[in-house]
Amino acid sequence: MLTEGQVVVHERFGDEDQRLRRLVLKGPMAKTAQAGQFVAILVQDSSISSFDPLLRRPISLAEISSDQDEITLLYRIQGRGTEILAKAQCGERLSVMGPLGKGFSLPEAGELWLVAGGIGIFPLYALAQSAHTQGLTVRLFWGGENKSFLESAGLAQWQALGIDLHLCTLDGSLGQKGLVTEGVQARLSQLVGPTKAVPETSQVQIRVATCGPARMMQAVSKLCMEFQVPVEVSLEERMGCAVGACLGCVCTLMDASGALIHKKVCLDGPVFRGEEVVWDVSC
Amino acid sequence: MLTEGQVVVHERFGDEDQRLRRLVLKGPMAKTAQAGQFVAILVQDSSISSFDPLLRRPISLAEISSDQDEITLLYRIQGRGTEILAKAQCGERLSVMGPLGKGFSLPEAGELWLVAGGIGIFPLYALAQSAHTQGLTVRLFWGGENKSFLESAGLAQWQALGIDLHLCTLDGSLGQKGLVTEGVQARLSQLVGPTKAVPETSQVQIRVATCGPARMMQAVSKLCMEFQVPVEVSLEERMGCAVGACLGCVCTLMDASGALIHKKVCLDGPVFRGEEVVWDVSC
Amino acid sequence: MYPVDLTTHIAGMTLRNPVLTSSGTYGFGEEYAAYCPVEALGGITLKGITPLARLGNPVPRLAETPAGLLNSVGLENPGLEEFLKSYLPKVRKLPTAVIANISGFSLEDYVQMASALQQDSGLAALEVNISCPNVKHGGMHFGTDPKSAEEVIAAVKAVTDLPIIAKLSPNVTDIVGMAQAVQRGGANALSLINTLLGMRIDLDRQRPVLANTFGGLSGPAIRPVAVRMVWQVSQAVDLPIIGMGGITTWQDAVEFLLAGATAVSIGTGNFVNPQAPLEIIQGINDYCEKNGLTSVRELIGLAQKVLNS
Amino acid sequence: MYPVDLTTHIAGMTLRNPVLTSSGTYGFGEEYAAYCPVEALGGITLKGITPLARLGNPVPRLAETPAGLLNSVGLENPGLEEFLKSYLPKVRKLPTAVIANISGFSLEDYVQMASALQQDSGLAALEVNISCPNVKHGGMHFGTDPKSAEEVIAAVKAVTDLPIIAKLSPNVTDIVGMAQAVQRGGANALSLINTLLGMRIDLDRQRPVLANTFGGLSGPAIRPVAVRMVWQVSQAVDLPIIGMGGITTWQDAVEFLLAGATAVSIGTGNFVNPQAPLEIIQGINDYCEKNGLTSVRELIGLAQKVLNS
Ligand SMILES: Cc1cc2nc3c(=O)[nH]c(=O)nc-3n(C[C@H](O)[C@H](O)[C@H](O)COP(=O)(O)OP(=O)(O)OC[C@H]3O[C@@H](n4cnc5c(N)ncnc54)[C@H](O)[C@@H]3O)c2cc1C
Ligand SMILES: Cc1cc2nc3c(=O)[nH]c(=O)nc-3n(C[C@H](O)[C@H](O)[C@H](O)COP(=O)(O)OP(=O)(O)OC[C@H]3O[C@@H](n4cnc5c(N)ncnc54)[C@H](O)[C@@H]3O)c2cc1C
Ligand SMILES: Cc1cc2nc3c(=O)[nH]c(=O)nc-3n(C[C@H](O)[C@H](O)[C@H](O)COP(=O)(O)O)c2cc1C
Ligand SMILES: Cc1cc2nc3c(=O)[nH]c(=O)nc-3n(C[C@H](O)[C@H](O)[C@H](O)COP(=O)(O)O)c2cc1C
Ligand code: FES
Ligand code: FES
Repeated sequence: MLTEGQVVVHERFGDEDQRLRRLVLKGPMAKTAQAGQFVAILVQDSSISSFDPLLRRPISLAEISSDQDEITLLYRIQGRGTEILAKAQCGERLSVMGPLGKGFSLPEAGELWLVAGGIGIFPLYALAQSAHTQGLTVRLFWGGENKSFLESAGLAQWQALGIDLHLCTLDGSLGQKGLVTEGVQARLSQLVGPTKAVPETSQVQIRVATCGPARMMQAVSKLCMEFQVPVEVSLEERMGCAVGACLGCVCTLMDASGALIHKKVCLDGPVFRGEEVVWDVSC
Repeated sequence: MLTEGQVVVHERFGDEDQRLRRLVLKGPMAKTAQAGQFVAILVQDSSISSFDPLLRRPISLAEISSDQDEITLLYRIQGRGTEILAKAQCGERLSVMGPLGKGFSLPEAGELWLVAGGIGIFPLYALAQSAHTQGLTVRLFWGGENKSFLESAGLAQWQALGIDLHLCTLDGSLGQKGLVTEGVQARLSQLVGPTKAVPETSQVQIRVATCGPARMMQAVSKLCMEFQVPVEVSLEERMGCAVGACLGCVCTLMDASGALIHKKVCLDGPVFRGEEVVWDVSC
Repeated sequence: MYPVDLTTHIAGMTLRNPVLTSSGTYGFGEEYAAYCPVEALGGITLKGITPLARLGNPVPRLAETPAGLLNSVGLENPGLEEFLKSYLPKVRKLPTAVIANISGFSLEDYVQMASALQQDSGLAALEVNISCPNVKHGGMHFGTDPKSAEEVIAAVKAVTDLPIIAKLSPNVTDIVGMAQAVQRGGANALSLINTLLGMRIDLDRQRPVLANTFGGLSGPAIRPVAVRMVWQVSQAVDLPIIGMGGITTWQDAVEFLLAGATAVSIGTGNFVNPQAPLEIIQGINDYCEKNGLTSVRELIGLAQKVLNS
Repeated sequence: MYPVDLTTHIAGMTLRNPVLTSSGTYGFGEEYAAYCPVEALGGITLKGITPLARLGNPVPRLAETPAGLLNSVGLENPGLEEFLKSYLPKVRKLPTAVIANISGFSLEDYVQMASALQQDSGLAALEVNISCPNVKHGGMHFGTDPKSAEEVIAAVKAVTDLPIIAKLSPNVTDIVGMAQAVQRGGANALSLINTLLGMRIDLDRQRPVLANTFGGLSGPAIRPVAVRMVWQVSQAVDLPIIGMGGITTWQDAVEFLLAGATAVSIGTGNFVNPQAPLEIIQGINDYCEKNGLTSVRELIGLAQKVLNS
């Protein structure tokens, strides 16, 4: 769906030096949206077209309030496109494609573990909300560079959810010092002993949803497979059309038969089953 | 000179449907500026570079107040570049090259006749001011589409100067109905009889400065040559470098020997002696 | 539907309007359904297919450039067999002219695909891509040598009863010579232009942005080159031309028609504005009205007539 | 002046830094004096000259395109004699490397100009433009046929003791073949690239925007094509390359160096930002520092080394 999202909130998110922004758009795109989906925004003044930069920018849904017809986007100013986006004024209308792609799946029951690296936390918030409202036990493992980053990237909001938080930072300035995967591994081992599968009979059915740097999601997937815990990952790739028409954004999966196949991150994803993703490919 | 001009005033000028804007820039460029010169403005948000549109836009100086370090630009929103320029906010800094080119020359004494067509009036205001302060008798012949245009394009300001105004409009809604050249011809004939030269001995030494559509400036030049009145015209041409380096903006003149030569509108002009300009060329 | 007659005839096809979508940018015709109903389009051109399935090039496959896009998809496609089995049955039902696009790495490849695609396939025409610059010795060779271009078109022409549209590469010294060659080969129409070969380098990683190093440059940046080629070719050969290269607005489309194109095709422009084709159809219609033209066909090559009058 | 050694050696010239300005965009070296002191530049390339004075093409000579500029100046220049009389005495005094650019319409034209320009002229080198696309049969013929390109370079080489820089046209099928040809001809260096042939049509006037119909496309839009050609050529021939085509920021310049250029040249970028050359020199310096390089020469072709390592 192509719509005009009206900017209702556009503000700095956390410390300025983290270059994060919070953008709330009002529009019909909120109605059908699901956690894990994204929108493709035209990062130019829609009233006067400029073709530099040319392409839309994909941004995940960080919050969805279909009742108010609002979606919240959290983004980092990375380069020119997001820099231009950051200038959008309240009241301005942005050309938005979406909601796009396939989001996270919500388990019926049991525990949902969210594993985030850096700004990979953003799309997980929408998931946490819907899981929470559905009465699932939600647990967050979140790793960031340091305290300042975690606080800037929305820690308070997460604390407000009243769920278990397992935080870690590279410099130890907040939570555990180290990588987020260590926290996940520790917790899993605690439950069932080192690298043994969570018994089918176990009263806790755990599912993992992860978003962050590829290397980190790869590690999380590996871990989950060892423990036979279902895991979903949210992939990122350069996009052209964002609707599955250009094959610009493919990722590689291994199908049942063990053959390597390509899927479109924009249409078949961005969320995929971690077990299927082939991380180190050059084809 | 390349400077940052700070936007101190940027407002609609006259009726909205005339799409005229008044832009006052504060900066050192005002110091050396002369009537008839222009600036080349980068029509893009200088903080984030976009190469579409690519080139700077040339705009004449409509007012120069070197004491306040301010220049006033009056422009019409023509296309994308001026549309983008029109979005510049007060306080914003625009990248400005200039003052550029060769302006109008001021006679020592006598009468200065200004002949303007349409928005060709804009650069003539700066000239009128300096001529006025220098005690010259200034007379304006101005032709426009209709009353609404003339009023939108600054008629009141001109009336405030307290000089003789000879106005005409195509539809007769204000002043004479017809072309501005007719007014000029009538006045000249009145002074000295039809197509007779203004005698050297005549107590009034008349000089003409004109700006407007090429066809109109051509007619004014022809008239002036018949009456042997010196005339200066302000030419317009697409510009690349605006400093004489690319040869993109040439006009054709006839030199003393009668040979056709090219001059650069940006560097040798935009003001040229009307007698020298060759109007209908394809070389 | 439109006061102006937008009907366009090209290579035996009758299109409801002169606006198509370009191969490789419009998938297999369904991806953009939510944004632009295919029945509104003059036609669509499918993603290029090859005899065997291809995974294409590694990612990153896309890189943005000033007003342009580099792509190195590398002809990823399901292959002829799978196309016939799973795609053709669907696309032939689409309520618009459907043009298949075929690429190959040998004369035999092209012949094999052309033989399998006939009138009864329900396709409207066959666009022969001899110009895809992404694949090592891919189409390139055919697309830059007049003799082989003529051969491949002639060979394809001999084995199918579908109209043949030769899609030319702009990466040549003499585009007119290439056009004349494929005309000799029996092409019924031309598609101009494919992408310009380009590349970008990542300053942080100090290596090419695209995993494949090179990619095809498309988008508004190449429009002046495309318009020039349409202008030159339309004067030299009497085949209808589908003009493409950077068309994003209706003004861009009209520029191609004035230059001598009989129809236009939208590629990268869809990425910027998925409703571009609709706005362009409307814009062409309005431009004709404003200029008192009763048929869009009067626009074809008008700028050449004006210049020579 | 700069912590990093920016000295660059090309075709026997020693430049204080690798940043030059391009022929036709920098007049005769004085026009930009108020914006960019020439002594800060590695060198400047003068407007192309021909044996006889030329008025060039009618106006409009310029048309803007997305991230690009079309020009059809048509080699307006004072001619060789006037150049020697009125321009050379001034430009030879400029405190930077001054490169003359010559164009011609016959082998004799080139020979005549080259013979008149020797070391003692005070010029640093001769850039031979065999690629100007603006003039009917202008440089074009030489620029697109390897044999004639080799001949003209060899002929020029034979009559002057100045280093010869061959400036190539991108409007060819095989840029590597052209580069190899001029290397055989004895060129000491290459300039890549000249403009791409393009055009624009005015929808209101329904005729080409440029009075000359066609023009040369320059600016950021063509950068991906230029970088690709520098990359390909630098792998195939062992001549130093002056990379140009769309360079406007220091990042653009570094991209060309990483691709294999020994120096870079700024053309249309000067129009956008007359201080671009200064900012680019500074930016290259800072990029080297940031990457722990003591000499800019370490950047040359670095992306190729990284890719092949
Ligand atoms: C499905 C998806 C969801 C995303 N969600 C978010 C989000 O919620 N918040 C957020 O801050 N960012 C998100 N991103 C990343 C975001 O799209 C890029 O940061 C943005 O496009 C950068 O554009 P730019 O012009 O600012 O930077 P550019 O100057 O274009 O590039 C800067 C850097 O950003 C990276 N980049 C550029 N374009 C893309 C792209 N299309 N996909 C991935 N990386 C790119 C490049 O590696 C480049 O080095 C998402 C990306 C995808 C594919
Ligand atoms: C020396 C000089 C002084 C000028 N002073 C003024 C002034 O005081 N006020 C004012 O309103 N306008 C002035 N102009 C005209 C002004 O530069 C153009 O209107 C402007 O560049 C249009 O840019 P655009 O992007 O809005 O329109 P575009 O979309 O670029 O073009 C719209 C139309 O404007 C015309 N145009 C575009 N670029 C130029 C150019 N560089 N020179 C001339 N015409 C052009 C074209 O004919 C085109 O049809 C001046 C031009 C010159 C050369
Ligand atoms: C992502 C992408 C994939 C493409 N794939 C093909 C293809 O498979 N076959 C083909 O003939 N052209 C292909 N093209 C070229 C386009 O059809 C078109 O000729 C070119 O992009 C220029 O038009 P544009 O600037 O409107 O995109 C592709 C272009 C893009 C951007
Ligand atoms: C207005 C203009 C005039 C030019 N004149 C010449 C010329 O006389 N000789 C020449 O070899 N190249 C000429 N060129 C080409 C430039 O030197 C340069 O190769 C080309 O513009 C690409 O670089 P750019 O994108 O940085 O401008 C000219 C370019 C422009 C824009
Ligand atoms: S971005 Fe085009 S297929 Fe995913
Ligand atoms: S604009 Fe370059 S010479 Fe006048």
